[in-house]
Amino acid sequence: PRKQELISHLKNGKNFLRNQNPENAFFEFKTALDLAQNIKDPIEEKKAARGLGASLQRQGKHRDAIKYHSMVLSISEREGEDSGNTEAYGAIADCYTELGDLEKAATYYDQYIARLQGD
Amino acid sequence: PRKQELISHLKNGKNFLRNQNPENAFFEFKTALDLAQNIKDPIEEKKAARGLGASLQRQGKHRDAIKYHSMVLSISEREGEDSGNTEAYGAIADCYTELGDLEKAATYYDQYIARLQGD
Amino acid sequence: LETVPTIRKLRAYAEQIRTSDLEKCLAKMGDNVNNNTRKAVEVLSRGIVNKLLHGPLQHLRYDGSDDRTLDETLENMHALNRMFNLET
Amino acid sequence: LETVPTIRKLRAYAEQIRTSDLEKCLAKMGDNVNNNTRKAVEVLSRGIVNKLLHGPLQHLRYDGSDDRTLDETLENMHALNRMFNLET
Repeated sequence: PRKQELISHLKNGKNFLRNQNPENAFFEFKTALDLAQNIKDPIEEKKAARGLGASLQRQGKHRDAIKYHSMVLSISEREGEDSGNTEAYGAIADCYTELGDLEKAATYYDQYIARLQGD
Repeated sequence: PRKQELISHLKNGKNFLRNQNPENAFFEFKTALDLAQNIKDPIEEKKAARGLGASLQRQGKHRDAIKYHSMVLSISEREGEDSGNTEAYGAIADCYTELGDLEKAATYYDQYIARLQGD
Repeated sequence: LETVPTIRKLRAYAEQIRTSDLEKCLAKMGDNVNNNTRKAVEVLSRGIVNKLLHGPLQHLRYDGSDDRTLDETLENMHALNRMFNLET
Repeated sequence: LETVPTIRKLRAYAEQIRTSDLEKCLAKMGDNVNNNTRKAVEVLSRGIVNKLLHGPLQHLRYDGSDDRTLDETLENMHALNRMFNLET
Protein backbone atom coordinates (compact mmCIF):
# COMPACT_ATOMS: atom_id res chain seq x y z
CA PRO A 1 0.00 0.00 0.00
CA ARG A 2 2.72 2.52 0.89
CA LYS A 3 4.80 1.07 -1.90
CA GLN A 4 1.82 1.64 -4.17
CA GLU A 5 1.60 5.24 -3.01
CA LEU A 6 5.34 5.66 -3.60
CA ILE A 7 5.09 4.33 -7.16
CA SER A 8 2.24 6.66 -7.90
CA HIS A 9 4.19 9.73 -6.70
CA LEU A 10 7.12 8.71 -8.90
CA LYS A 11 4.76 8.38 -11.82
CA ASN A 12 3.19 11.78 -11.17
CA GLY A 13 6.65 13.30 -10.92
CA LYS A 14 7.60 11.87 -14.28
CA ASN A 15 4.42 13.19 -15.85
CA PHE A 16 5.00 16.66 -14.46
CA LEU A 17 8.55 16.58 -15.84
CA ARG A 18 7.25 15.53 -19.23
CA ASN A 19 4.71 18.32 -19.18
CA GLN A 20 7.32 20.98 -18.41
CA ASN A 21 6.23 21.47 -14.84
CA PRO A 22 9.41 20.87 -12.83
CA GLU A 23 8.10 22.65 -9.71
CA ASN A 24 5.27 20.19 -9.22
CA ALA A 25 7.54 17.34 -10.26
CA PHE A 26 9.88 18.31 -7.44
CA PHE A 27 7.16 17.98 -4.81
CA GLU A 28 6.03 14.58 -6.11
CA PHE A 29 9.59 13.25 -6.11
CA LYS A 30 10.21 14.72 -2.65
CA THR A 31 7.20 12.86 -1.25
CA ALA A 32 8.38 9.72 -3.04
CA LEU A 33 11.86 10.10 -1.53
CA ASP A 34 10.48 10.38 1.99
CA LEU A 35 8.30 7.32 1.47
CA ALA A 36 11.14 5.30 -0.03
CA GLN A 37 13.41 6.12 2.90
CA ASN A 38 10.61 5.24 5.24
CA ILE A 39 10.02 1.80 3.83
CA LYS A 40 13.73 1.35 3.10
CA ASP A 41 13.47 0.71 -0.61
CA PRO A 42 16.82 1.79 -2.06
CA ILE A 43 15.86 1.23 -5.71
CA GLU A 44 12.88 3.56 -5.50
CA GLU A 45 14.90 5.91 -3.30
CA LYS A 46 17.37 6.30 -6.18
CA LYS A 47 14.58 6.92 -8.68
CA ALA A 48 13.19 9.66 -6.45
CA ALA A 49 16.62 11.25 -5.98
CA ARG A 50 17.24 11.18 -9.72
CA GLY A 51 13.83 12.75 -10.32
CA LEU A 52 14.60 15.50 -7.80
CA GLY A 53 17.89 16.18 -9.54
CA ALA A 54 16.19 16.35 -12.93
CA SER A 55 13.44 18.66 -11.61
CA LEU A 56 16.03 21.08 -10.21
CA GLN A 57 18.06 21.00 -13.43
CA ARG A 58 14.99 22.00 -15.40
CA GLN A 59 14.61 24.96 -13.06
CA GLY A 60 18.22 25.98 -13.63
CA LYS A 61 19.15 25.09 -10.03
CA HIS A 62 22.22 23.13 -10.96
CA ARG A 63 23.99 23.31 -7.64
CA ASP A 64 21.04 21.79 -5.78
CA ALA A 65 20.56 19.25 -8.56
CA ILE A 66 24.10 17.98 -8.00
CA LYS A 67 23.21 17.18 -4.38
CA TYR A 68 20.37 14.89 -5.39
CA HIS A 69 22.23 13.23 -8.26
CA SER A 70 25.10 12.61 -5.83
CA MET A 71 22.62 11.01 -3.46
CA VAL A 72 22.13 8.29 -6.09
CA LEU A 73 25.85 7.56 -5.90
CA SER A 74 25.82 7.41 -2.08
CA ILE A 75 22.83 5.09 -2.03
CA SER A 76 24.66 2.82 -4.48
CA GLU A 77 27.70 2.78 -2.27
CA ARG A 78 25.63 2.12 0.85
CA GLU A 79 23.78 -0.76 -0.82
CA GLY A 80 26.66 -2.17 -2.85
CA GLU A 81 24.50 -1.99 -5.99
CA ASP A 82 25.33 0.45 -8.73
CA SER A 83 22.21 0.78 -10.86
CA GLY A 84 21.62 4.37 -11.91
CA ASN A 85 25.25 5.41 -11.40
CA THR A 86 26.03 5.90 -15.09
CA GLU A 87 23.17 8.35 -15.45
CA ALA A 88 24.08 10.08 -12.17
CA TYR A 89 27.67 10.67 -13.28
CA GLY A 90 26.44 12.05 -16.60
CA ALA A 91 23.86 14.32 -14.96
CA ILE A 92 26.32 15.69 -12.39
CA ALA A 93 28.77 16.44 -15.20
CA ASP A 94 25.99 18.21 -17.13
CA CYS A 95 25.31 20.38 -14.07
CA TYR A 96 28.98 21.31 -13.65
CA THR A 97 29.12 22.17 -17.34
CA GLU A 98 26.17 24.51 -16.91
CA LEU A 99 27.88 26.06 -13.89
CA GLY A 100 31.00 26.65 -15.98
CA ASP A 101 33.16 24.31 -13.92
CA LEU A 102 34.53 22.35 -16.88
CA GLU A 103 37.30 20.81 -14.81
CA LYS A 104 34.86 19.04 -12.47
CA ALA A 105 32.53 18.29 -15.38
CA ALA A 106 35.36 16.47 -17.16
CA THR A 107 36.06 14.30 -14.12
CA TYR A 108 32.46 13.18 -13.91
CA TYR A 109 32.15 12.69 -17.66
CA ASP A 110 35.16 10.39 -17.48
CA GLN A 111 33.35 8.22 -14.94
CA TYR A 112 30.24 8.34 -17.08
CA ILE A 113 32.02 7.42 -20.31
CA ALA A 114 33.89 4.57 -18.66
CA ARG A 115 30.53 3.00 -17.80
CA LEU A 116 28.81 3.39 -21.17
CA GLN A 117 29.77 0.12 -22.75
CA GLY A 118 28.53 -2.41 -20.22
CA ASP A 119 24.90 -3.28 -19.61
CA PRO B 1 -3.71 -21.93 -40.41
CA ARG B 2 -1.60 -21.16 -43.50
CA LYS B 3 -0.83 -17.76 -41.99
CA GLN B 4 0.28 -19.61 -38.86
CA GLU B 5 2.53 -21.84 -40.95
CA LEU B 6 3.95 -18.79 -42.71
CA ILE B 7 4.75 -17.06 -39.43
CA SER B 8 6.48 -20.16 -38.16
CA HIS B 9 8.71 -20.40 -41.27
CA LEU B 10 9.67 -16.76 -40.85
CA LYS B 11 10.53 -17.44 -37.24
CA ASN B 12 12.62 -20.49 -38.13
CA GLY B 13 14.42 -18.46 -40.77
CA LYS B 14 15.29 -15.79 -38.23
CA ASN B 15 16.58 -18.39 -35.81
CA PHE B 16 18.76 -20.00 -38.46
CA LEU B 17 20.17 -16.58 -39.33
CA ARG B 18 20.90 -15.89 -35.68
CA ASN B 19 22.65 -19.24 -35.39
CA GLN B 20 24.91 -18.61 -38.37
CA ASN B 21 23.11 -21.04 -40.62
CA PRO B 22 22.16 -18.92 -43.66
CA GLU B 23 21.65 -21.95 -45.93
CA ASN B 24 18.80 -23.33 -43.85
CA ALA B 25 17.52 -19.81 -43.26
CA PHE B 26 17.23 -19.38 -47.00
CA PHE B 27 14.95 -22.42 -47.36
CA GLU B 28 12.70 -21.33 -44.52
CA PHE B 29 12.32 -17.84 -45.97
CA LYS B 30 11.75 -19.29 -49.44
CA THR B 31 8.87 -21.40 -48.16
CA ALA B 32 7.55 -18.36 -46.30
CA LEU B 33 7.72 -16.26 -49.46
CA ASP B 34 5.74 -18.83 -51.47
CA LEU B 35 3.11 -19.03 -48.75
CA ALA B 36 2.87 -15.24 -48.44
CA GLN B 37 2.38 -14.85 -52.19
CA ASN B 38 -0.19 -17.61 -52.09
CA ILE B 39 -2.34 -16.00 -49.41
CA LYS B 40 -1.55 -12.52 -50.75
CA ASP B 41 -0.09 -11.06 -47.58
CA PRO B 42 2.27 -8.29 -48.72
CA ILE B 43 3.61 -7.45 -45.26
CA GLU B 44 4.80 -11.01 -44.64
CA GLU B 45 5.90 -11.24 -48.26
CA LYS B 46 8.28 -8.34 -47.61
CA LYS B 47 9.60 -9.97 -44.44
CA ALA B 48 10.33 -13.15 -46.35
CA ALA B 49 12.06 -11.25 -49.18
CA ARG B 50 14.16 -9.34 -46.69
CA GLY B 51 15.09 -12.60 -44.95
CA LEU B 52 16.10 -14.15 -48.29
CA GLY B 53 18.27 -11.14 -49.04
CA ALA B 54 19.92 -11.34 -45.62
CA SER B 55 20.52 -15.11 -45.97
CA LEU B 56 22.25 -14.62 -49.31
CA GLN B 57 24.35 -11.74 -47.99
CA ARG B 58 25.62 -13.96 -45.20
CA GLN B 59 26.66 -16.47 -47.84
CA GLY B 60 28.51 -13.79 -49.76
CA LYS B 61 26.01 -13.97 -52.65
CA HIS B 62 25.55 -10.24 -52.90
CA ARG B 63 24.23 -10.13 -56.45
CA ASP B 64 21.38 -12.52 -55.65
CA ALA B 65 20.76 -10.74 -52.38
CA ILE B 66 20.13 -7.50 -54.26
CA LYS B 67 17.31 -9.19 -56.18
CA TYR B 68 15.42 -10.09 -53.01
CA HIS B 69 16.03 -6.76 -51.28
CA SER B 70 14.78 -5.05 -54.44
CA MET B 71 11.68 -7.22 -54.25
CA VAL B 72 10.81 -5.42 -51.02
CA LEU B 73 10.86 -2.14 -52.94
CA SER B 74 8.64 -3.51 -55.71
CA ILE B 75 6.12 -4.90 -53.25
CA SER B 76 6.00 -1.49 -51.58
CA GLU B 77 5.34 0.18 -54.89
CA ARG B 78 2.69 -2.36 -55.84
CA GLU B 79 0.90 -1.95 -52.51
CA GLY B 80 1.45 1.77 -52.06
CA GLU B 81 2.87 1.11 -48.58
CA ASP B 82 6.52 1.71 -47.90
CA SER B 83 7.35 -0.19 -44.71
CA GLY B 84 10.71 -1.89 -44.93
CA ASN B 85 12.01 0.38 -47.67
CA THR B 86 14.61 2.18 -45.53
CA GLU B 87 16.22 -1.12 -44.59
CA ALA B 88 16.00 -2.38 -48.17
CA TYR B 89 17.80 0.67 -49.56
CA GLY B 90 20.50 0.28 -46.91
CA ALA B 91 20.93 -3.44 -47.55
CA ILE B 92 21.13 -3.02 -51.35
CA ALA B 93 23.77 -0.33 -50.86
CA ASP B 94 25.71 -2.67 -48.54
CA CYS B 95 25.65 -5.34 -51.26
CA TYR B 96 26.90 -2.95 -53.94
CA THR B 97 29.67 -1.84 -51.56
CA GLU B 98 30.75 -5.45 -51.13
CA LEU B 99 30.67 -5.89 -54.90
CA GLY B 100 32.93 -2.86 -55.27
CA ASP B 101 30.34 -0.81 -57.14
CA LEU B 102 30.65 2.30 -54.97
CA GLU B 103 28.81 4.46 -57.46
CA LYS B 104 25.60 2.42 -57.22
CA ALA B 105 26.13 1.94 -53.49
CA ALA B 106 26.20 5.72 -53.03
CA THR B 107 22.90 6.14 -54.88
CA TYR B 108 21.15 3.64 -52.65
CA TYR B 109 22.76 5.02 -49.46
CA ASP B 110 21.40 8.44 -50.42
CA GLN B 111 17.88 7.01 -50.53
CA TYR B 112 18.52 5.21 -47.25
CA ILE B 113 19.92 8.28 -45.47
CA ALA B 114 17.07 10.47 -46.69
CA ARG B 115 14.65 8.12 -44.88
CA LEU B 116 16.46 7.81 -41.57
CA GLN B 117 14.87 10.64 -39.69
CA GLY B 118 11.19 9.84 -39.96
CA ASP B 119 9.41 7.07 -38.11
CA LEU C 1 32.60 7.87 -53.05
CA GLU C 2 35.55 7.30 -50.73
CA THR C 3 33.19 7.51 -47.80
CA VAL C 4 30.98 4.62 -48.93
CA PRO C 5 32.92 1.91 -47.04
CA THR C 6 32.66 3.97 -43.87
CA ILE C 7 28.89 4.18 -44.28
CA ARG C 8 28.80 0.40 -44.71
CA LYS C 9 30.89 -0.19 -41.59
CA LEU C 10 29.09 2.31 -39.40
CA ARG C 11 25.77 0.74 -40.35
CA ALA C 12 27.10 -2.72 -39.50
CA TYR C 13 28.51 -1.47 -36.20
CA ALA C 14 25.20 0.05 -35.15
CA GLU C 15 23.16 -2.90 -36.38
CA GLN C 16 25.18 -5.28 -34.27
CA ILE C 17 24.52 -3.25 -31.13
CA ARG C 18 20.85 -2.98 -32.03
CA THR C 19 20.18 -6.66 -32.66
CA SER C 20 22.16 -7.79 -29.66
CA ASP C 21 20.35 -5.43 -27.27
CA LEU C 22 17.01 -6.18 -28.90
CA GLU C 23 17.48 -9.91 -28.38
CA LYS C 24 18.39 -9.40 -24.74
CA CYS C 25 15.29 -7.27 -24.30
CA LEU C 26 12.97 -9.82 -25.94
CA ALA C 27 14.53 -12.59 -23.87
CA LYS C 28 13.80 -10.66 -20.68
CA MET C 29 10.21 -10.08 -21.73
CA GLY C 30 9.68 -13.80 -22.17
CA ASP C 31 6.98 -15.55 -24.15
CA ASN C 32 4.06 -13.80 -22.56
CA VAL C 33 4.27 -10.69 -24.74
CA ASN C 34 2.12 -10.28 -27.78
CA ASN C 35 3.19 -9.45 -31.32
CA ASN C 36 2.11 -5.88 -30.97
CA THR C 37 4.57 -5.36 -28.12
CA ARG C 38 7.32 -7.17 -29.97
CA LYS C 39 6.79 -4.97 -32.97
CA ALA C 40 6.78 -1.77 -30.91
CA VAL C 41 10.12 -2.76 -29.38
CA GLU C 42 11.62 -3.54 -32.77
CA VAL C 43 10.45 -0.18 -34.11
CA LEU C 44 11.90 1.54 -31.03
CA SER C 45 15.33 0.01 -31.51
CA ARG C 46 15.37 0.84 -35.20
CA GLY C 47 14.08 4.36 -34.65
CA ILE C 48 16.75 5.28 -32.10
CA VAL C 49 19.58 3.88 -34.20
CA ASN C 50 18.33 5.49 -37.42
CA LYS C 51 17.88 8.90 -35.85
CA LEU C 52 21.32 8.80 -34.22
CA LEU C 53 22.98 7.71 -37.46
CA HIS C 54 21.18 10.26 -39.59
CA GLY C 55 23.49 13.22 -38.87
CA PRO C 56 26.81 11.42 -39.31
CA LEU C 57 25.73 9.53 -42.44
CA GLN C 58 24.31 12.64 -44.02
CA HIS C 59 27.65 14.35 -43.44
CA LEU C 60 29.47 11.53 -45.19
CA ARG C 61 27.66 12.23 -48.42
CA TYR C 62 29.10 15.02 -50.52
CA ASP C 63 26.96 15.98 -53.44
CA GLY C 64 29.14 18.82 -54.66
CA SER C 65 26.30 21.30 -54.49
CA ASP C 66 25.97 22.59 -50.97
CA ASP C 67 28.37 24.55 -48.83
CA ARG C 68 30.02 21.57 -47.23
CA THR C 69 33.40 21.16 -48.79
CA LEU C 70 34.84 17.85 -49.82
CA ASP C 71 37.58 18.37 -47.25
CA GLU C 72 35.04 18.62 -44.47
CA THR C 73 33.34 15.45 -45.63
CA LEU C 74 36.65 13.60 -45.53
CA GLU C 75 37.42 15.01 -42.09
CA ASN C 76 34.06 13.70 -40.92
CA MET C 77 34.97 10.31 -42.33
CA HIS C 78 38.35 10.23 -40.61
CA ALA C 79 36.79 11.26 -37.31
CA LEU C 80 34.09 8.56 -37.59
CA ASN C 81 36.64 5.91 -38.50
CA ARG C 82 38.63 6.86 -35.41
CA MET C 83 35.71 7.22 -33.04
CA PHE C 84 33.97 3.99 -34.01
CA ASN C 85 37.16 2.12 -34.65
CA LEU C 86 36.03 1.27 -38.18
CA GLU C 87 39.41 0.77 -39.85
CA THR C 88 40.12 -2.62 -38.37
CA LEU D 1 38.38 20.68 -21.47
CA GLU D 2 37.24 22.48 -24.59
CA THR D 3 35.33 19.39 -25.58
CA VAL D 4 33.16 19.34 -22.44
CA PRO D 5 30.32 21.44 -23.92
CA THR D 6 30.19 19.11 -26.92
CA ILE D 7 29.83 16.11 -24.60
CA ARG D 8 27.00 17.90 -22.85
CA LYS D 9 25.22 18.72 -26.11
CA LEU D 10 25.67 15.31 -27.69
CA ARG D 11 24.25 13.68 -24.56
CA ALA D 12 21.26 16.00 -24.64
CA TYR D 13 20.72 15.35 -28.35
CA ALA D 14 20.71 11.59 -27.88
CA GLU D 15 18.59 11.72 -24.74
CA GLN D 16 15.92 13.65 -26.55
CA ILE D 17 15.70 11.04 -29.29
CA ARG D 18 15.69 8.27 -26.71
CA THR D 19 12.91 9.62 -24.49
CA SER D 20 10.74 10.63 -27.42
CA ASP D 21 10.98 7.20 -29.08
CA LEU D 22 10.59 5.43 -25.75
CA GLU D 23 7.38 7.31 -25.02
CA LYS D 24 5.97 6.47 -28.43
CA CYS D 25 6.84 2.83 -27.85
CA LEU D 26 5.20 2.70 -24.41
CA ALA D 27 2.12 4.45 -25.76
CA LYS D 28 1.80 1.80 -28.48
CA MET D 29 2.13 -1.01 -25.95
CA GLY D 30 -0.75 0.43 -23.95
CA ASP D 31 -1.63 -0.25 -20.33
CA ASN D 32 -1.65 -4.01 -20.57
CA VAL D 33 2.11 -4.42 -20.21
CA ASN D 34 3.67 -5.19 -16.89
CA ASN D 35 6.51 -3.38 -15.15
CA ASN D 36 9.00 -6.01 -16.14
CA THR D 37 8.35 -5.32 -19.82
CA ARG D 38 8.44 -1.57 -19.26
CA LYS D 39 11.77 -1.89 -17.55
CA ALA D 40 13.24 -4.10 -20.29
CA VAL D 41 12.25 -1.51 -22.89
CA GLU D 42 13.78 1.32 -20.88
CA VAL D 43 17.01 -0.65 -20.48
CA LEU D 44 17.01 -1.41 -24.22
CA SER D 45 16.70 2.25 -25.18
CA ARG D 46 19.42 3.29 -22.74
CA GLY D 47 21.72 0.45 -23.76
CA ILE D 48 21.60 1.24 -27.47
CA VAL D 49 22.19 4.96 -26.93
CA ASN D 50 25.01 4.41 -24.44
CA LYS D 51 26.83 1.94 -26.63
CA LEU D 52 26.53 4.16 -29.69
CA LEU D 53 27.77 7.20 -27.79
CA HIS D 54 30.65 5.38 -26.14
CA GLY D 55 33.11 5.65 -29.04
CA PRO D 56 32.56 9.31 -29.87
CA LEU D 57 32.53 10.45 -26.24
CA GLN D 58 35.63 8.48 -25.43
CA HIS D 59 37.38 10.20 -28.33
CA LEU D 60 36.42 13.59 -26.97
CA ARG D 61 38.41 13.03 -23.82
CA TYR D 62 42.10 13.71 -24.08
CA ASP D 63 44.06 12.61 -21.05
CA GLY D 64 47.48 13.55 -22.37
CA SER D 65 48.80 10.05 -21.88
CA ASP D 66 47.82 7.93 -24.83
CA ASP D 67 48.76 8.18 -28.48
CA ARG D 68 45.81 10.27 -29.50
CA THR D 69 46.99 13.78 -30.02
CA LEU D 70 45.16 16.81 -28.80
CA ASP D 71 44.70 17.84 -32.43
CA GLU D 72 42.88 14.64 -33.20
CA THR D 73 40.60 15.13 -30.23
CA LEU D 74 39.72 18.62 -31.42
CA GLU D 75 39.12 17.33 -34.96
CA ASN D 76 36.74 14.76 -33.50
CA MET D 77 34.96 17.56 -31.68
CA HIS D 78 34.60 19.69 -34.79
CA ALA D 79 33.31 16.73 -36.78
CA LEU D 80 30.74 15.87 -34.10
CA ASN D 81 29.62 19.49 -33.83
CA ARG D 82 29.07 19.51 -37.58
CA MET D 83 27.47 16.11 -37.89
CA PHE D 84 25.04 16.50 -35.01
CA ASN D 85 24.52 20.18 -35.58
CA LEU D 86 25.54 20.97 -32.01
CA GLU D 87 26.74 24.54 -32.42
CA THR D 88 23.32 26.12 -32.60
